[in-house]
Amino acid sequence: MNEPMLFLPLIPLLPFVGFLLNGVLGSKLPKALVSTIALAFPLASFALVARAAWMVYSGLALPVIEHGAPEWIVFGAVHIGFGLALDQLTLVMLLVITGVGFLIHLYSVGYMEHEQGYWRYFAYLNLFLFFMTVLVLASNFLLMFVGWEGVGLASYLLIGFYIDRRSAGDAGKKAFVVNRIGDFGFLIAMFLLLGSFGTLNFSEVAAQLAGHAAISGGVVTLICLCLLLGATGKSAQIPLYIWLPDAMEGPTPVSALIHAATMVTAGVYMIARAHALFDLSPTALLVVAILGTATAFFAATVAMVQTDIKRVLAYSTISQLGYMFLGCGVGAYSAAVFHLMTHAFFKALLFLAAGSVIHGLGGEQDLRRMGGLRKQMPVTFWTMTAAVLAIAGFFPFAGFFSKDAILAAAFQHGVSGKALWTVGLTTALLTSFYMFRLWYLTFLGESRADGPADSPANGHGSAHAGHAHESPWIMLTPLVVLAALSVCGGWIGMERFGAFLAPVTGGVQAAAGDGGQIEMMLSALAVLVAAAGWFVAHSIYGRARNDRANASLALPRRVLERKYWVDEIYVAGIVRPLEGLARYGLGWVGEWTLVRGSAWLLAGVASLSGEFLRRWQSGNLRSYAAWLTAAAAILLIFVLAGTLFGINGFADTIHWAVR
Amino acid sequence: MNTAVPAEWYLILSAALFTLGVVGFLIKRSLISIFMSIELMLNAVNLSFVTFAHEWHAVKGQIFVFFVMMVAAAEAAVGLAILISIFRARGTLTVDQIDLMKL
Amino acid sequence: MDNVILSLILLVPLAGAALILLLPERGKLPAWIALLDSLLTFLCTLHLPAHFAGGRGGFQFEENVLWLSHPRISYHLGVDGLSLWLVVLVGLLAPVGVVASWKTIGSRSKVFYALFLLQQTAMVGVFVSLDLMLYYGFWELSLIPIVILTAMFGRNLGESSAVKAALRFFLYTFIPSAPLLVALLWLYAHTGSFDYTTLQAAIASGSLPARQLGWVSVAFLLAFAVKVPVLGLHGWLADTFSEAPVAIAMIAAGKLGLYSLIRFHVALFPALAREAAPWMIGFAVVGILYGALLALVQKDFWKLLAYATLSSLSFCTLGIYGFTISGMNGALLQTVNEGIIGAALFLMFGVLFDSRRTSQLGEFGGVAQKAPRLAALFVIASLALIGLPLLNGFVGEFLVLAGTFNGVSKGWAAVAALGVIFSAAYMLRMIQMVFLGEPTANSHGHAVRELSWRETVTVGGLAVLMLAIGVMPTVWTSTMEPALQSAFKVSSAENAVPAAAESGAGMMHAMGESR
Amino acid sequence: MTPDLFRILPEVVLTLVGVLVMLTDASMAARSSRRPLGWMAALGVVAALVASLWQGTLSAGTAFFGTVQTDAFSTFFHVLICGIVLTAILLSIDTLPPDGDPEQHHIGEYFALMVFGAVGMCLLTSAVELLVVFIALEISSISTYVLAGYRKQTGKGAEAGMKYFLLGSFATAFLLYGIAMVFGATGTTQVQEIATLLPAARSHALVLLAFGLMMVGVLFKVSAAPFHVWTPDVYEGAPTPVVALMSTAPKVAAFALIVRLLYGVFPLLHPLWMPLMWMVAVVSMTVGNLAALRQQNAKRMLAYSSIAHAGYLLAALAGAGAEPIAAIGFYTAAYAAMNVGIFALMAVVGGYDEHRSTIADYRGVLHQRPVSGGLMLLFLISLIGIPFTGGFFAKFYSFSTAMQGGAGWLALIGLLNSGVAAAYYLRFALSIAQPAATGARAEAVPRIGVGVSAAIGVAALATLVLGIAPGHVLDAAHAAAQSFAAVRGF
Repeated sequence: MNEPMLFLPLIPLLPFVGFLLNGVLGSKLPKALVSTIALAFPLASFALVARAAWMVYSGLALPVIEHGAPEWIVFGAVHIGFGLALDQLTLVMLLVITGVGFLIHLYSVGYMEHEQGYWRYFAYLNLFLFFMTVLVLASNFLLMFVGWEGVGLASYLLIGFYIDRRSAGDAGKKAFVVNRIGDFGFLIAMFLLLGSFGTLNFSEVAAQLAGHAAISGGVVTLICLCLLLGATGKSAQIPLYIWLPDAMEGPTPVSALIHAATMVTAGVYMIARAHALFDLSPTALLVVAILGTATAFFAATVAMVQTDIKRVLAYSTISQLGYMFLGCGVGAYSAAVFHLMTHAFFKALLFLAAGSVIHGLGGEQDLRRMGGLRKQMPVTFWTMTAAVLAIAGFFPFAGFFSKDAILAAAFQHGVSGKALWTVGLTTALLTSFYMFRLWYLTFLGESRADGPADSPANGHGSAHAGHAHESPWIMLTPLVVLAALSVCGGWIGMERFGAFLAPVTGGVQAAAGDGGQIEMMLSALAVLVAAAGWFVAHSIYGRARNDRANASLALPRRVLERKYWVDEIYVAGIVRPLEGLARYGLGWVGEWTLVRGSAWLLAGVASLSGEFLRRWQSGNLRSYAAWLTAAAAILLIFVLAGTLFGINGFADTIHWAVR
Repeated sequence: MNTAVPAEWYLILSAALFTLGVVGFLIKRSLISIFMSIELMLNAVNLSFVTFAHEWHAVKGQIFVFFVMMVAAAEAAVGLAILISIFRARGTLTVDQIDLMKL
Repeated sequence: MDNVILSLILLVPLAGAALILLLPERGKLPAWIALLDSLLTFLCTLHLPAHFAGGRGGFQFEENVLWLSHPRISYHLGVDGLSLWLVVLVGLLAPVGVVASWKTIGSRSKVFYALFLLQQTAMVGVFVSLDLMLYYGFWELSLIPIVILTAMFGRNLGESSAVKAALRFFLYTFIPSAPLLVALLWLYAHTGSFDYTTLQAAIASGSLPARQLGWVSVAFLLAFAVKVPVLGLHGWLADTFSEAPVAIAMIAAGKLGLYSLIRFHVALFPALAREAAPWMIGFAVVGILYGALLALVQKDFWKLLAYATLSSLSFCTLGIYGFTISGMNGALLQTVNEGIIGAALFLMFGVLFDSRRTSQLGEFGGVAQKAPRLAALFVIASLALIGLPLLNGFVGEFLVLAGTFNGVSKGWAAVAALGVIFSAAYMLRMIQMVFLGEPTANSHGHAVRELSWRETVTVGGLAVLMLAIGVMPTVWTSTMEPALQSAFKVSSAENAVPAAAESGAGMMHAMGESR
Repeated sequence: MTPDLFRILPEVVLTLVGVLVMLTDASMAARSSRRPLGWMAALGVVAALVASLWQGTLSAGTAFFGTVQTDAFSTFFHVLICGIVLTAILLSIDTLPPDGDPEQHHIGEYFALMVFGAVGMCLLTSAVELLVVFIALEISSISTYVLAGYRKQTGKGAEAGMKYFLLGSFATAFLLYGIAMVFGATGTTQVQEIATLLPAARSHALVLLAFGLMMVGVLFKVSAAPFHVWTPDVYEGAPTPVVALMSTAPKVAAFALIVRLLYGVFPLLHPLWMPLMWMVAVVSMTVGNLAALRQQNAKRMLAYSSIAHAGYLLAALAGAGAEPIAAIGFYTAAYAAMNVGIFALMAVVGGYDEHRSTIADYRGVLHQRPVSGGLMLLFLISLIGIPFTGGFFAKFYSFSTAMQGGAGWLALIGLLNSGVAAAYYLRFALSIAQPAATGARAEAVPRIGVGVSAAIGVAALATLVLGIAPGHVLDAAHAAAQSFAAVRGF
């Protein structure tokens, strides 16, 4: 049983070695070597994951490193160690992370070719893999938190990869700080767990919960809500989603890996992982569901009008994550994870394809200046198409199965479920609309390369290449593979997937008996909705003239383009007041008045009295003599006063001076 | 002849003289006069020494007086020298004008 | 060896200082001597953890010689888990300080390095003295080199603001130490001894007049709180940071005061310290946010660092006055972390300042491209400061916050935890302003230089240390905890009740009763 | 039975040397260098020092009909005073104007006066008869009057001498009147006799008046507030080497006298003079420190600081038993060491012409002359009262004595005062440490003579020894304290 000890840690450690090699020596090494290192280690850990997968399928005992785990933090009697555990859920995540991750590494080799700081990029990417695998392998909350913050760091570094671009730095900072708000919730949740369970270990917490259900609901709800805060931060849900669109400042492969496929799904993973807690708190679950649905709808609406190809995808990511939260919220964890997986496929594909487009256009990201790329870059076009169909939820593409599963679960989830389902369905409509809008604007129609230029040319790559060109094979291979996955990734089917995850997330509360044809109807409905979305998009953008859209619906458009002014509201409502408080409240009142002022006051009093005393020295002999005489007089009076106290034998004279 | 002046009177006189000296020190403007008022104070003390010596029939008092006179003489020597140097340096003996050093 | 090692650690720097003063000031000779001597001292300090009998409280490597028979002052040295790592830390920081001054100290380097080494002796003395008079002596002595060197080698000597800063620092710390001395004299007058253990026992016995004893403890608290500094008493911090030479500034704040708070306030007056605890906790929590918020809007990186320090030192105070073993453990560890991180940051800020002759954040930008090594190490140090897991800052903060949360007050702890958010905000803001963006040529037109190999090795070593402490903190905490346990056996008897025992968790042994 | 002459051997030696110096001075050619006279005087003081130490080996006893008494007390202060005078003379040899200067031809008297002053001060510490006390006091005072006015050509010099002389004799008159009244109350002027006769005094009022008047005299001598007004002016006007002497030696002697009066003559009044000294101490330290805060002239600043130190010294008197005497003894020693040191260095660095007089003038000394600057810092640090220097233990003993006596508030006030005092000492120290102002001409560093280096070396060594290994001096001080029959009484 010590053999899993051998390879489980290796899964994260291998990319870490890659990070160290590239990070320390990278600047000196030739690009070829850098990319070899960068590819070799993730590939190796993917191999290990595959091996783990085989172990799981062949029904061997699941490898766990708990008691032998090296100790990390000792808190009172609680010993928290670097415990790793592998189970079905983790396995799915690992497959996605290392698999998709490797593909994106591969893609990056081509995409980042011309960047300086090439080595830095791959070092960061490996670092991200390290933390992400730690996150999913961790067997306790604290170690999970390590990965949690670590991926945040990696994303910060990668978003700010173009270190000479101010906006990139801002975006990175924003991402990290907003995530920190979430981490704050996570921390508090851990403290509560420590307080009420005395452990942070997933299994032990679950055991205690199973043990005595008398755990007070209040605490559990609080814990869940704190965890949820963390999840909303990492997975860009309302109210903390604002960082994700800006995160598109990073290189596109990064957006694909971190901000679409893996990191942002950590929140979903965490909720699924902690479902034992959530199951005990319907309130928390309801909040999750509502937040998820709201986010899904909200983000979808914004996505409809974005003109930056990556931002469209970003908002669509937020929206899809909303679906996953909805899934968790209605207790369909396995469905959520299922969607997580398929989404990883097609969203990564979308980003990579977008990246290939951007690459082809030499850094152009503005939809209004694309168009007609179908002929120039066919591979990109076809793969992208697969992805679009998948996300729109057409049968039999991957997206259909997972999204359908979630909606179905929502539909069967009591009264609130119906409402949620309705919103979710509407969102599906919007989704297919904006995806096809993007599709049309990018590939169909004729090129608008000389359109309105208001989006600054992305720091990426050379100047705007007049004629677009297809990307090199090293970038296309991942596209093809992911396209294949997006097409057939869902064929496993919800039942089998749910059954596979059952040991972790508990059985799927799938519709019993008669639920069959309801499911059918729902699925049909979903496909219809998707088709409708396509139709609308086609009717507006299908023909070359897309100005009608601009003309119609001015006001709502404006609202959406300004993203409901949420960023502005946050700045005006939170950031500015805090800065004002700091600068004036603390800086002036606190520092200058209280801290400095008090010191100055004392010093002033002292030196003033000193000045007064110096005035004694008039320099005039007679005044000195006068002082002396006065002093002598005082002294004599004091002494003679002694007689008043003790006439006989100087008995008890003045004692007050002493104690 | 048989009625001697009581000792207290001598003491009071000496006290008065002493006070006179102090006052002189305070109000006189010329350094010489100030110096003389110090001499006055010393002699006032001498008077009370003599008185006490007579009271106690102790010769110590008289001895003390002689020593005081001697010391006063020494002080006079030094003091006058200092006053001369003051006059040389400043051209005045008015105490109110001699305040180069103050504060 | 074990019975003279502490004296050795005290003497080696002194000898080095003497040597420097005797030899002529030729080129970098004083610097080299100082470097070698401080490395030697560091080796000596490493002897302590190497031969330290871990897992038990009480003092080790004790030396006790009568210094004066009347009044009875003895040269009583000793180390326990409380002071062990702080001594090592001082040993470590000395060479760092020398390296940090290597390029900046030109003329009169003899005076600089001699006084610098004297400073080291004084600080070690503070940590190892078990006779309160001896302790007081080192405590006061440790002020002098800081002040003189700030006046001699301060940054903005032109407008002599360095002198003002030095003066302010000295008065801030010296005036409160007057009541401290009075308190010591009072204790001596009532117990006839300055010996730590004797006094601890005497105070615990409750034989001393209570009201005056209360004032005595207040005097102790005040003197130490200024040195930490605790919120409200930090008036000297920003000026010292922005004026003092780097090597001096990096040791001016934090450890001395915090150690003294634990050893000579909390452990010496357990009951009275417990009464002061609510206030201190309040000050600490407010201080965390206060410092963080101010750091958020600073335009000058020395001041930013000062307020950041105020904020993260408040974490330590919080841990100490939470009266939970874990919290104190975290506070103690955090004190060490502070030293390490602060040293690294100071060194690199020094490089930035020297190459640009300004500390205005606005005048920097794009340094990352000019000096990648500097940027990378700086980011690592910053991440440690803001408590990224696997780096040392996190462990301390976690222990403190968790201890406070479950041992003292959920509300306070939650508020304190907000500091985690702000710390990220201000550090990243600074990183962005200094290192990212387009490289700017500032008014002086100097470019930022890359770290020299000497500096790279030093800061790199510190970074490795941050990682080491972050990954296996138990190496450190395991020696600290028994010391804390035994230090509080006097006090923790009554508060060993688990705060949340009823919730079926056996974790909170020796945790303060929740308020 | 030791011959009476042995009891005053140091004084005899000093007197002879003084006379010898004057005679040789008179017999020397006008233009020839007077430095040898300095060395002669120094040797004489060394001889006196040896004599005093030898006295310490004798059994305690009185001589000349119980007018002088040599014991541990007198020995302690003899040695201390001789040490101070010796360093002052060594210091003067190199810092007085060079040969050929118009002031040169006074140097003979200068050294002679220093030696005669030593005679008075030494005698003051061993006198147990108020007559001798008075004479000794006058001897020391008169010689210091002259020394204070040594630079009689300059207006300031003459003015300093004048002020010191007039005010000094004014105060002495008070003292003398007090003596007269004691004599009147008890019929004797012998210390022990007075102490024994005091309870049966004919008039308590007389005794109290006598006590008060004598206190006026001695408190003036130690320049305790509110009798301090003369101090700053005299220090400013007198030559720095003289200040080094007169800020220490006469004060040491005067404190010995205070102890003699309080514990030898008026132990009975302890409940009365304790609060009195308590108040005078507080006033002195507060006035001195606050007034020094804004002072720019270095010598004046140190004058105020000496007032504050008088306060610290008097604070010890709040203690019980013999402790205060020991504390005062130790304090005077430490104070003498650091004060002589700082003034010596100011004489060297500031020059006889005092081209450096204000604190700002001293800027950059540490950079231009590291050794002198460093030593100045050492003495200033000691004056602040930082541990491991004499100044700290001095304060420590003084205030712990007060604390033992139950005067906790006094200790608190005093130490807070020393905190305030740190402000101006440090202002001086930091201005020394600060780099010279840009554009300041780098002056040529003159050669420092062997005499002054010896003096400074002694002072620095003493400061450090008293700070690190004060054991022996403290034992001596305790022994001195024990030689008071009265204190064993109460």
